[in-house]
Amino acid sequence: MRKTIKVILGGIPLIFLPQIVGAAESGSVDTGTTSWMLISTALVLLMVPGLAMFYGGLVRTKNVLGTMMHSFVSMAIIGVLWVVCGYSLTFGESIWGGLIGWNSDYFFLQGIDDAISDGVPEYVLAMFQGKFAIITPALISGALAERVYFRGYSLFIILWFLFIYSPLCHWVWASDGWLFNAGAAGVIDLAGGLVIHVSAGISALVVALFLGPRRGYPKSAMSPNNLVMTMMGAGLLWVGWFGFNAGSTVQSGLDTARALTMTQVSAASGALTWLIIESIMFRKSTALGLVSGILAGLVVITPAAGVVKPVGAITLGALSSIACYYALVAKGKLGYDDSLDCFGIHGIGSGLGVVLLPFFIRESWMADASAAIGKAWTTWDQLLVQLTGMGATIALSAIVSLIICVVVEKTVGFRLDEEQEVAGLDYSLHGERGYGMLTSDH
Amino acid sequence: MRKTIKVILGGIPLIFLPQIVGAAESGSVDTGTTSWMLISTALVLLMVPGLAMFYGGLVRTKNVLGTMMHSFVSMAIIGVLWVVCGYSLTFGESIWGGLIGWNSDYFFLQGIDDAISDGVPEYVLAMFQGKFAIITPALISGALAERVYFRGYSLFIILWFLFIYSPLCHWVWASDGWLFNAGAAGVIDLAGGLVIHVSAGISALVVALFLGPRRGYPKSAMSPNNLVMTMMGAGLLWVGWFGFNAGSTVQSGLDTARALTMTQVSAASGALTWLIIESIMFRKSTALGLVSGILAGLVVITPAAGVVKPVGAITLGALSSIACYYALVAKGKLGYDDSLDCFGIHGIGSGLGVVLLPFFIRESWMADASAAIGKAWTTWDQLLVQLTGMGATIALSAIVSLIICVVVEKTVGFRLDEEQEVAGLDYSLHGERGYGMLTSDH
Amino acid sequence: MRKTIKVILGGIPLIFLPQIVGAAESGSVDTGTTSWMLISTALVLLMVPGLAMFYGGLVRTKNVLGTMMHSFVSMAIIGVLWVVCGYSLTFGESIWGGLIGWNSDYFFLQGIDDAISDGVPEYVLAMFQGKFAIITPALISGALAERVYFRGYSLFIILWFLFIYSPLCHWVWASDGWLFNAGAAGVIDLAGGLVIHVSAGISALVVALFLGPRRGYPKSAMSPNNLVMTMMGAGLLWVGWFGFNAGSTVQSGLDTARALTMTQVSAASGALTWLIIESIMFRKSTALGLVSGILAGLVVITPAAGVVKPVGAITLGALSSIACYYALVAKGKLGYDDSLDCFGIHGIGSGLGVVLLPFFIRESWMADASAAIGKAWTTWDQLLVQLTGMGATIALSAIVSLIICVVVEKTVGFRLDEEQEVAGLDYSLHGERGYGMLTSDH
Amino acid sequence: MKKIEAIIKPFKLDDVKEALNEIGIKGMTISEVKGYGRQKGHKEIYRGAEYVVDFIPKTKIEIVIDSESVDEVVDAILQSANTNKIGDGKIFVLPVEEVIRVRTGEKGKDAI
Amino acid sequence: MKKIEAIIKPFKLDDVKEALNEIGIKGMTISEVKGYGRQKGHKEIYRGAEYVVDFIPKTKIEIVIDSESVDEVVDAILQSANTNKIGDGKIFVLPVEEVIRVRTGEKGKDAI
Amino acid sequence: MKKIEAIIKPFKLDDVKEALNEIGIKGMTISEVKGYGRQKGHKEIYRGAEYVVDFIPKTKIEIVIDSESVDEVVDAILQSANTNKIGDGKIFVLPVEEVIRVRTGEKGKDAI
Ligand SMILES: Nc1ncnc2c1ncn2[C@@H]1O[C@H](COP(=O)(O)OP(=O)(O)O)[C@@H](O)[C@H]1O
Ligand SMILES: Nc1ncnc2c1ncn2[C@@H]1O[C@H](COP(=O)(O)OP(=O)(O)O)[C@@H](O)[C@H]1O
Ligand SMILES: Nc1ncnc2c1ncn2[C@@H]1O[C@H](COP(=O)(O)OP(=O)(O)O)[C@@H](O)[C@H]1O
Repeated sequence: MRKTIKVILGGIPLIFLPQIVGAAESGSVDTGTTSWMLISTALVLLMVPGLAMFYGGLVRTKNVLGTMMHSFVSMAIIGVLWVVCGYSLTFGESIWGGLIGWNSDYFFLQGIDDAISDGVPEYVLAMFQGKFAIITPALISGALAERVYFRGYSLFIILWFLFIYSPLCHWVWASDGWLFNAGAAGVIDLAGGLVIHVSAGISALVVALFLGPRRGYPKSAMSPNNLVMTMMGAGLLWVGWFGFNAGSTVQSGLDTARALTMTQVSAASGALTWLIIESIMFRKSTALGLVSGILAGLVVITPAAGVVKPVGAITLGALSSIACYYALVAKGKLGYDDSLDCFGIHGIGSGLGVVLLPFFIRESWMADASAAIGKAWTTWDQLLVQLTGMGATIALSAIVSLIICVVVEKTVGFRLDEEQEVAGLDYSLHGERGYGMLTSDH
Repeated sequence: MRKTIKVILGGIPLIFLPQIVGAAESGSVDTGTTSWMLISTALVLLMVPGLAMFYGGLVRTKNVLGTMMHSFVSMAIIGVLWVVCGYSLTFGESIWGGLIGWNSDYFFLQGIDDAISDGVPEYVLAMFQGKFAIITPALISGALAERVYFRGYSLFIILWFLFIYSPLCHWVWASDGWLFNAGAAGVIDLAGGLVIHVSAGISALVVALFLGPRRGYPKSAMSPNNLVMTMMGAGLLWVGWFGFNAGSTVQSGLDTARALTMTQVSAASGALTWLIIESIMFRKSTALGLVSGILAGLVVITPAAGVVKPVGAITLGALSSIACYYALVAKGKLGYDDSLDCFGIHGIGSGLGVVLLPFFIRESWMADASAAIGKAWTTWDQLLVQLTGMGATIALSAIVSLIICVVVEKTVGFRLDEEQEVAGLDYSLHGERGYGMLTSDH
Repeated sequence: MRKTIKVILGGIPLIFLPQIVGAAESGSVDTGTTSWMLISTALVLLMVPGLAMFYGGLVRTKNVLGTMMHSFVSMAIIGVLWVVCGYSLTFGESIWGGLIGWNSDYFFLQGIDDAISDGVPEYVLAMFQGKFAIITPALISGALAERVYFRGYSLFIILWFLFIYSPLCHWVWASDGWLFNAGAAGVIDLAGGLVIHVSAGISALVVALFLGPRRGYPKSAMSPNNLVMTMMGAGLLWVGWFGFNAGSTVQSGLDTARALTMTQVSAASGALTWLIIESIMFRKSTALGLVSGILAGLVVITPAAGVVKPVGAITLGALSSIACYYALVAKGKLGYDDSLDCFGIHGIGSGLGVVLLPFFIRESWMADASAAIGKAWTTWDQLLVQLTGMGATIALSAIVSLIICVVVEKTVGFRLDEEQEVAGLDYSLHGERGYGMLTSDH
Repeated sequence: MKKIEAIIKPFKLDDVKEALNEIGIKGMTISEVKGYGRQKGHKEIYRGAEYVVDFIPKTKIEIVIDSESVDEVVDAILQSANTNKIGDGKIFVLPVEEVIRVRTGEKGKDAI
Repeated sequence: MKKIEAIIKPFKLDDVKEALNEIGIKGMTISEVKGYGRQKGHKEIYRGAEYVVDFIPKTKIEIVIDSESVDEVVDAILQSANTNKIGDGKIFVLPVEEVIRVRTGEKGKDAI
Repeated sequence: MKKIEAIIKPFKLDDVKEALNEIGIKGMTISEVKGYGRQKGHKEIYRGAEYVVDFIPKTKIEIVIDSESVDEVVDAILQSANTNKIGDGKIFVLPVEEVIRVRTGEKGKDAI
């Protein structure tokens, strides 16, 4: 059972666990840590409606429900799939030369009913990880907004989960994953800079290019139907991200505190930076800019929150907002339609974090890494490891996403036909309307 | 003080408590378990606005605030009543032949200021239980939506709480309750399949029949004013339900982890099943269907989350969606107006869980039950206990609800007069409008 | 490091800490308490979007985003400032005769990377406190709604944080603060009756008077654009307040349970009382009244939740609603435009709590206070301490707020020019619209 | 041809639509408006104050018809929209010079 | 009888309503519209891009009156709605052939 | 002068606006309406039941122009709004007796 905990600690395997009082030997429960992991699981779940609100507010009225469905349906589909085979594919022992994992005990979670892993019932860890698997495909829905079949999207996320998320998660977070074991202390990816945001971002770009732009883009303004809801959603995402990042330490201790602090600081710094950029460019700053900055700050710190210190977190948050801002401006010029900027924010921001974090690592971490390997481990060494992880993530995501797109298009259909796109997802695909205000009182 | 904890463990009295490290002897606090119970209390509180949003989005614009008020006012009324006498009526010692409880120490919670029960301050347990008492009457508001006086509703929930919830909760969850002690190990009702959902569902049906349909029902379409908000609300409910079910284990340990896992799995399975049903029936699947499926999965697992395993949870979730779906279709044919389907989802789905759970019980639970009773305890034995609980719940809820309806109608008035119903609750009863968008900028 | 913990325990320094099992010696982590403090931090963060929604729903459509920005931007600005120097200014050692604090270790939180304070990593305490610093200026935005420059507001909250919040927080909560050490056991202010609500309320009044009313006030009705969202926001605030108050005990134990209980009870009582008042005055009760009552109940108990018992909490909640209700009526007559009633609710309600709490204190607290001082400590003695705190808070907030207003007006500008006010903040200052529903489908 | 504009109480829309269907009217356009008239405005409550909202939600129905059908249509609306209370609304009849169907370009009667 | 349709800036509605009240106009119907004209549209910002939203929120007022009152009403609106800035709006006068009050069936002048 | 009222499919608005711009039309007012006609209403699904929503979202364009321009404007709309499917909408032409610009008080042609 130790495996799992080591596995999930991914980004911070060298940190002083003994410091924690009451961390139980295998087989007995640490109620405090368990409590935090339970609530972290709930917090990550909160991000799903948060994301649905964030994205849902940005599309046009006729697509608001359809867009929210893209997040919610992942709870249904991946939620079931995770239990059936997902946990096994990701955190089972390496098979096929480490391409993926498998452990028949994990099939339908049959073998973990009594398992306790370093003081935490393994069910909790499995559920916590399951939430990550649920939210990741939903992120990609930002790129394909307002123009795909619901059935096509459903098939897409199934395939994406099986053929991109599962291997990648195994590589980076399973204790026998090759990226987990790269270099002195593995690739550093606390809560999914690679596994979640870069993979989703790269796939988003591929999907956006594959599908082509929404009809009318970029000629017609496609104004958000409800920025107010987008702000609410951003608020829930920020709150949920505490579970996301600080929960990923699988502790309730010092590392957890550090991860939570860096998350908070980077988000604030990202938000502030974006406001400053906008007020320089437009002499105005926007609500959407503010929340985009929050997101930029959150995604950049996701891989790094376990290893950097506050000054690093502030710097990363600021750099991420700058990078994402210019990525969005560039999108406008390049003309592809990553509708809600999954690539421009998740891909760019979190990718930046993965690559820059070696320059901000806590000294003690580097010292431990050096000790572990028996010789000096430098920033550049770690950078190489990070770049390896990045390369592998990009290659896997890009190639397999393209294949999946083709498969989905050729089978159930992916890109919506014109008439339905014009009528909107809500009516065409779901037979509903988001807001019935106008005539609802008759 | 032990009583309370035993009481609340209702559904899972036989599970290995010793496994938990640091579970404190009476009188000292287990910070980890306390932490989880504190946050569970907050999570269940979150369900109140969640429910308000869920229901509020489904009614017509003119009734949106009035409908949300039905949930919120329960926080005010039952919130106070619980402290005054609720805790005493439910968790006090049996009086009147076990019909109800009383403990004068619990009057205004005066006697528990220093009490610690199995490591958790009793205040927390009292508050956690109080949230259940708050949300249950609010569930019924789905059945009487858009057509009752606010004063009538207020009186209704007071009487309902005193004469239905309190006795039932005492029977099922108090350590000297008769259903708690039925059979080998009591009726199994972890978080309120009977106490909360079946009781609310049955009462809902009675109230809907008593009040008669909304004017115009079913001829005019009564379209939801804001399905977007309904989805948000569903998201909050799912998150809150983790506190609801996993908090009901009054631990932060293995049982908690199990309860959380089964909750998650059943909800996902319910959602997926509903989508599949709809896509077969309509070749479309809806947002409201998705969230109805989530609810169906959540209510069915509520009694069962402590005793079933993942395969059982998936099965129950799926069966619940099927049963609820057909219950809603049947409602359309029978023509009664359970406006937001409290009976059709909470009553049917959770009732199903209560009855079916014996077939999915973890073997260890049955072994412990057999050991406790000194002879083999079979599925059928437990089914009988469950059916007894079901019968008692239905009888109590149905009969007393009808009496309460009559009393409310004859005193302060229950069914709204036509003119006010047509004008809408918001204007008629509250002097407000939910959305002022149209002319608010003048 | 002990300091910090003593500091934050502000309101309840005399309570039996030993009672808690597993409270770790300095240097080791108590996972249970840490878990609760982590989640409390997340809960207080949730209050920021909650407040944005509460306030955002009350203004006119054209100002909805701008109003929400007032809350969100505090997360960006104060979020960064807190890390840079805020924690040091508040919880550093007294300098300048105790006017304010400073500790260069706290500059950019550099010196607390490994610090553990009574079982909790100091980072968590710093972040928890940081959330308080974020939300307090945002409260004031209720007074200046719909009529200030965004840049003016931003400067205002920076100065307000530096020159009002920081000193006051130091006085009341730092272990060497003069109010923390006043009388036998310090001024009682568990979670910020003075530091947060009275200071914000008084400043709100000053700002409202300084800015003058919105154009058209009170002649034109300025109807809320979205009371539905206001209710949602109130729901999130109530949930978040559990972290706010119960987290302020910096335990996961009996005091925490007490604080949570009193918070819940007072909120329910406040809500119920407001409904009753309205139904007497108007024969109707409103949704906004209900949530105003919740707030009134929450703010009054904020200073007092650690020391009163349920009957006291019910009484305080009820008195607060009465006082706030009449304060709002009085505002209408006096004619100043504290637009969203920050003074009328936060100032009045929480001020009431600060002053009345001596009459409801738990006997054991008074006994401990007497023991500590070596002679009988009476209600009147404590009242004097509370009044001293109140006087200091009012004086500081009123005078410095006025100065800040003048400075902001003279430098970047505070009050919006007429044309922009008429067009609305959203368009004029942010170049956005909250809801694009009307034409978004074209 | 004429255009009938009827301002009615929103909850009467279904009845009016049915009445019009019965006399063979198959096309109309509706919109949400606010009316000001004899009917007293709503009293709304806002934190301890009561104030009057002058403008009351109404539904506007626009129907373009053949001149001969005017009386019939007006009667149908009168009967179906009437609640005998102040605020039931008004019907206005306006002249229309031409009607064209976008899809076919048909004009006049055929276009309705 | 005539129908006056005035397209005005939304925030001027209260002033216009008052001006009309003063000259004895007791009934009107308003709606929310979007206008396109000389007044430049709003510039909105969306993630690093600035774009123009052509249609600007306006309020439309419809008043049916006796033919003789037209000038008075037009003047009242002109004076109360004017801000001397582009985009103040337009007033259109249209002929109305008949007016009927739904509640009573009254016609013509009596129905207004 | 005439008023053109066109009821079109909402997503055609941009095209129509452009077509009108090309022929020199610089002012118009639009609003959101719901239409009832030959085009079958939407089928919506609500918890296991399917029901028809009769009223379909449409956009109404109002343009007041010089009498001579009527044909040109009608043609521009016909061409740009046509999708050849039922529900493309209608164009109504109504007489207008006077037009006044609020800002300047100009009347007639000059006011458009
Ligand atoms: N002169 C008018 N011009 C345009 N609309 C009017 C006029 N008078 C009334 N209306 C519309 O008719 C509605 C009903 O009018 P009201 O005077 O309240 O009742 P009633 O028609 O029963 O006397 C008003 O709300 C308004 O929308
Ligand atoms: N020809 C027209 N037909 C219909 N509405 C018009 C016309 N011209 C202008 N409008 C309406 O009048 C409003 C104001 O017109 P605009 O040209 O911007 O300013 P002004 O009237 O001050 O010259 C527009 O927003 C539009 O709603
Ligand atoms: N007689 C009418 N009066 C007013 N509006 C009408 C009339 N007939 C149709 N409309 C409007 O025109 C729209 C399109 O009409 P419809 O009959 O569906 O299609 P088509 O014009 O292609 O035959 C309707 O939705 C409605 O808004």
